[in-house]
Amino acid sequence: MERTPAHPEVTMAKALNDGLRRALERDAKTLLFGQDIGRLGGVFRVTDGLQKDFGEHRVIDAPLAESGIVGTAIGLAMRGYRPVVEMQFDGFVYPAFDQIVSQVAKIHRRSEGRVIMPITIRIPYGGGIGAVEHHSESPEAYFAHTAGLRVLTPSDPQAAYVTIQQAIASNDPVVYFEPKRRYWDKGSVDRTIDPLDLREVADPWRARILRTGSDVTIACYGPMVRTCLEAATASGDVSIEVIDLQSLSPLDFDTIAGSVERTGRLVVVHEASRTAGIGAEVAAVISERCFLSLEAPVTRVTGYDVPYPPSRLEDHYLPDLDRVLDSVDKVMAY
Amino acid sequence: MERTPAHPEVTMAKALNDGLRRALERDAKTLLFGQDIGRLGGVFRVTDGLQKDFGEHRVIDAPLAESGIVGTAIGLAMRGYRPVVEMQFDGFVYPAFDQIVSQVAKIHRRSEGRVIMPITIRIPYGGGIGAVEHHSESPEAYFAHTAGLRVLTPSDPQAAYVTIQQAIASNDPVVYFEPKRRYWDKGSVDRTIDPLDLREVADPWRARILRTGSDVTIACYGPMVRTCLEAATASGDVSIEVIDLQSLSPLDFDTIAGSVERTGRLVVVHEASRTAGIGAEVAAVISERCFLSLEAPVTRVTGYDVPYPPSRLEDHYLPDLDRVLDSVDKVMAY
Amino acid sequence: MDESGRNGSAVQLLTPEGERVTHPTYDISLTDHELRGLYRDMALVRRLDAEATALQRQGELGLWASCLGQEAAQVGSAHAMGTSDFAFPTYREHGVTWVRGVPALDILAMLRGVTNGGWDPNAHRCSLSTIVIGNQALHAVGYAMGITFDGADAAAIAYFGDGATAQGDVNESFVLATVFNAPVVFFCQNNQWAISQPRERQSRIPIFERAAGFGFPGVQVDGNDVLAVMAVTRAALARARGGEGPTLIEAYTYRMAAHTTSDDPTRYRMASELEVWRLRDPIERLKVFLARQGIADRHFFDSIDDEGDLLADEIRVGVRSMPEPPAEAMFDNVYCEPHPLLEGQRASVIDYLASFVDPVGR
Amino acid sequence: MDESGRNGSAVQLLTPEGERVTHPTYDISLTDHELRGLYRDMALVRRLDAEATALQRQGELGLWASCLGQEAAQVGSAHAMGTSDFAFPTYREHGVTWVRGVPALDILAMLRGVTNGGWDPNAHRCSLSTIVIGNQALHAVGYAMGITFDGADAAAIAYFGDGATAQGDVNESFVLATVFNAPVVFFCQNNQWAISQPRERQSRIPIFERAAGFGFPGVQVDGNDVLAVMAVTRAALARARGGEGPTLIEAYTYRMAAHTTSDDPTRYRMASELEVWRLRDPIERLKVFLARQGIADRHFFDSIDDEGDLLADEIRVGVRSMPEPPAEAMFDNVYCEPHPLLEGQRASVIDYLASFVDPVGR
Ligand SMILES: Cc1ncc(C[n+]2csc(CCOP(=O)(O)OP(=O)(O)O)c2C)c(N)n1
Ligand SMILES: Cc1ncc(C[n+]2csc(CCOP(=O)(O)OP(=O)(O)O)c2C)c(N)n1
Ligand SMILES: [Mg+2]
Ligand SMILES: [Mg+2]
Repeated sequence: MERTPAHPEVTMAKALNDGLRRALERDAKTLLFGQDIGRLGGVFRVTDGLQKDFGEHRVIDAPLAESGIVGTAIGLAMRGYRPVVEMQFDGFVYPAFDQIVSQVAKIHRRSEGRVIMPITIRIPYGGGIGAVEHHSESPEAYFAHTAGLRVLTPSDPQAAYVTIQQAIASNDPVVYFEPKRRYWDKGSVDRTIDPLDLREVADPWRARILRTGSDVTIACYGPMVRTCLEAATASGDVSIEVIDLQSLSPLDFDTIAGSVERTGRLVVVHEASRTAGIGAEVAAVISERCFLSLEAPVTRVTGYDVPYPPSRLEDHYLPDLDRVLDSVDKVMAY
Repeated sequence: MERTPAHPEVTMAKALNDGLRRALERDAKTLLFGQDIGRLGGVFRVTDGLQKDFGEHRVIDAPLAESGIVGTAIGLAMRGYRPVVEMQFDGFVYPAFDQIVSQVAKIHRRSEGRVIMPITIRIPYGGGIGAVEHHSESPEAYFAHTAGLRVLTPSDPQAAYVTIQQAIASNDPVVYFEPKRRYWDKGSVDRTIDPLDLREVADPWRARILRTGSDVTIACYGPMVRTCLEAATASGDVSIEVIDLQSLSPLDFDTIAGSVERTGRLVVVHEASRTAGIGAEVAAVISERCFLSLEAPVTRVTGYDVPYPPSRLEDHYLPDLDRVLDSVDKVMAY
Repeated sequence: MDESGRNGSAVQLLTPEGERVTHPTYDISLTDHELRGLYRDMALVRRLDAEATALQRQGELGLWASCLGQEAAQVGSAHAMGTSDFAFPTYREHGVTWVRGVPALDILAMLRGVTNGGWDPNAHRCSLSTIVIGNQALHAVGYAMGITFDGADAAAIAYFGDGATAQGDVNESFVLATVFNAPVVFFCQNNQWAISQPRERQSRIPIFERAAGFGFPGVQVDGNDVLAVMAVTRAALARARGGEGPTLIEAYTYRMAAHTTSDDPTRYRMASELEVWRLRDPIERLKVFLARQGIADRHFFDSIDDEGDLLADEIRVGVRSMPEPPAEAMFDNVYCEPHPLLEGQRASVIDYLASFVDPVGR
Repeated sequence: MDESGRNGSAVQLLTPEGERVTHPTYDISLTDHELRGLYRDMALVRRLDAEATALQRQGELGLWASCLGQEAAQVGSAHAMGTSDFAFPTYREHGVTWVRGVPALDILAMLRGVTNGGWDPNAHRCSLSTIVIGNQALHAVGYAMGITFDGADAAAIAYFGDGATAQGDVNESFVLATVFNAPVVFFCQNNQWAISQPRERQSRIPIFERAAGFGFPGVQVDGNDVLAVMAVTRAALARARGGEGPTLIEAYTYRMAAHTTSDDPTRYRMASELEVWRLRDPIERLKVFLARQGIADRHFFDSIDDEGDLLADEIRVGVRSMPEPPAEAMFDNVYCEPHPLLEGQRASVIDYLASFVDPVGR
């Protein structure tokens, strides 16, 4: 994806809005379904204006029942629709967990390939916005651990614009995590490209090397990408390569391993709690694959193994530039 | 825990039954709550006879509503009870996931220590019994990833007898995974010990070295422990140390690292899917902590990243003695 | 036996003694051919069920959930469906899948353990069996919402048990069905038991009354009366197709067998209960009626028995010769699109298994 | 404005014009002192609410969910509780927590972001606010089951909104409450909106009618009439304590403010709606009644205003001076018992922060 500064700068929320609009235009079977997504335009305004333009049967306000939303989306998919459901916040996806894990993830397999589940489950996730409990969680590992699902997360407006459309176009179910504190970050977005044409855009299931470097590789995703890019810029003497994983399931180990073979060091960064998170998987695989190339152990910079803390503590919970650089220093000094 | 052959040999199901009985006797506030646990004695007969002996208000048959079961158990805990709830099978815990993740795991913290959640959630888990879909899953990583919960799994009747009582006595919520295909395995159980007295029994949150060896460490848990012990016996020339993790949250890295410092090699074995599973966490931590002692990369032998397959395929899905030894060979040959 | 869940007004068109009675609201007029067809399906489903139970005993099936005693509820409701309607059954609805045209062996494949599915849901307009209690009620509502969006003339029907009425999903499906006025019929077979739990453990009042609390009609029907079941379901499906929204049907019936072949009902229920229900047998009842009315004769009944024998043979032979799936089949259809992780795991399994092959190649 | 959710029979004891009327089933007789107490609590809660809203605007609170307009429903129902009863509120029940004796600053602490809780649930017999819609309804049922097991003379009361009635958990709580005949009152404030979703998106018929479908009584009460709310809740709590099981109360009211301070209701509702409801203001109504009846005079109302000013001062000063929790507080109370992983993480945070301290020690 080339970024020509000629393209307008928009927020990630707007880029997602545009991407959803394109998806609704492209395929009449695409529906949006979620709480408050219609007249209100979603609590983050990501669906702003879409109900007005596509009608109440394409952009559907749902009752306050997450299992009901995902469960009926399954039925709609069985009827040939391509539902894009919104969970209002990360902490409210759990009532739908059963339908996601036992049905969305397994129906294609159960049907021996006869039924597809082209459902996209959009989840604004992560902290850093001073919210109350249940509004700042990072539950991506639950879904990455679940066979049958794919998991994507964009880190900038251009990626959001492209990957939301790729997610919707995928015949596999995709849990699409939107880094909510980056909703208002701006970036230039090229809307002239066709996100479904892999000659024009990158494969969404591949990691993206956003910055090359020679001393340490940082693997990160979603809200942490900006933080890690800033850390890479701030780090004077250490040359840092920054990889945006983007696809959390499947993980693109080839790109990470390729980088680590060159740098010899890996720091994995995410907001979610550490234990059995995405970082654990990356560390486990890279420690094995790059055993002989690693000059220091793979290190993780993550949220702690505590419930997301009240907002006045979140700056201590969230990995920031200093913590990332601190780990980079340790890895370099190993 | 010493095993004197003088003690009677009982199945794990019976050992659990005895453990539950002791817990009911010990504390009048302890209640059992679950589907079909009363007159039927549970689909695995783990609660056999308990309703008859303790009454319908101590051993309570629940409606078919898992969220309802866990949600009301929370209320009972708030009222001072110590509920032990049974999920009938691994695949049926997901309707309760929201109550477990958002409430059970977080209420103690939310209350700043004023409210305790001494709930034990018993879940028969794992495959190998030729069951239909949803009856053979290994969802432990979801719970180990969730801060605020503890996760235990016994591997033999004696451990089951002791740890179920320790779990119930814990003021923290414990998700207690029972390896269902080991329910009928027999072992001698010493019922004279007091499981709550740490002078008499081991700390449940520590891993157990079940067999010492010098070449390779195998870390495993639950249903895989017997398989790994058999592998260790079958492996003629390679000396294998077998560690039963027992506590999956928190994980006892000290015991594993201590072993790996000696053997230089680690194979982690579990049935659950690989990605972001318990094995990933163990591999990530040990690869970091034992970076300079490892003579080969940490290797995982796990279920594949597929929905649990139909029963005629489960032997291929489940790690068995051959697959474990194959990995041991590879690690030795590295 | 507790009959508190039975409402005096349960719709009945055929008494347990096989007498045809009238009902002020519901009636049905079927040709003799159709009536014999109902009998045939019920009898063959019972045969299939018996054969599967036997095969399970012999170790050929991993498990079997018998529908013994529920044939009228299942066959009657499925016969009420049109070809464009879509059914969402559970693990016990063999009578429904049978009527939807799913071949007997496909019905058994899941319990043979060679698949978690068994048939093409779209070809038969019948979803695969849902095992997680209640999940499919929401699928049916979503499917029905799709029917509305398509402007199609069809309806969805969700099957579930008395136990399932306690689940959040089933109740949410009532909410969504009413809010979207979805063309869906909720067909609850109250067979009195959810494994060992009697109906009262799930609801204090008759189940069909639940619907009114959500603002849609509920009706209780004698679930062992195939005519009444068919009449009531037909009316509900017509209502749905006509844009009048959901209906809850409670078919009052009885699970004559154990919950599954793994279950031991002597632990929790009285044999006498079974005796009472034997007198209400759904197949006997229709048989008496057909015979008395001269709609079917001994020759007909014998021919159905013969057909049953053939079916049983087909099942016995067919189940034993179902091909074992190869190891790598576990990676099939997990995803539609390429997935490097699974491709790697698939390759590793193939390599690993190949390593066991005798090196000389014998 | 759509009034389809309003039932003609909603219990009312005080008209919007402040006139005392009678009801065939429900009545209440309160001393003048008690009546003034109701007014005082409603007025102070409104003041607390206004102050919190202002503090949020000033950046001192992260968020505020206003209970403006719902004071009668909350204060009236909470006044019906006895000391041994236990309340399970949501994020909007400031009127309930207030009446349960939770200090104003403790009510605000969670929204200040210094805690996810704020008070001692056992001391006030009032659970912490539940944010995940519907979860607490089950907690209340479980608590009530415990009351039964204890043989205690108490009841639980679960608060939730109109939106929550769509959730599986709320409906499962109805199932469990009836099956166990739990002494619980379900108190639903139908404030017409769930964020931007009108009540009809959650239920096609009046909410209180849901209860009948589960086999227990439901009653609709004018939620802006504090006397009626208190009378109805008292009766339901008495029923519960008397072993007669659950009751669903639908308090028909209106969310006068935005959903929260983050919300913009102009996007989805008409200003005219608000105007209509302003005429039904719960506090004005009681004020008129008290004044007309000579139960309270201008001096009394002024004194409450003064008390409100003091409360506002206390809140303004108190919120700003709430101590910031130290970084390592995030590890507190995650577990009761020792946990090496968290102890390690706590130590690493302390070390890490110490590494920033100026080495000279200034
Ligand atoms: C969510 C869930 N919990 C538990 C089970 C285990 N289970 C299988 S069948 C059954 C009883 C179902 O009773 P009912 O709904 O009355 O249907 P029936 O079996 O009588 O046809 C239970 C508890 C399950 N399949 N799904
Ligand atoms: C499970 C869940 N889903 C979504 C939300 C987000 N949310 C917070 S309040 C609310 C609306 C609640 O409406 P209602 O139950 O009527 O209560 P009210 O806010 O009107 O008091 C929603 C959707 C949530 N808190 N929990
Ligand atoms: Mg049943
Ligand atoms: Mg509301």
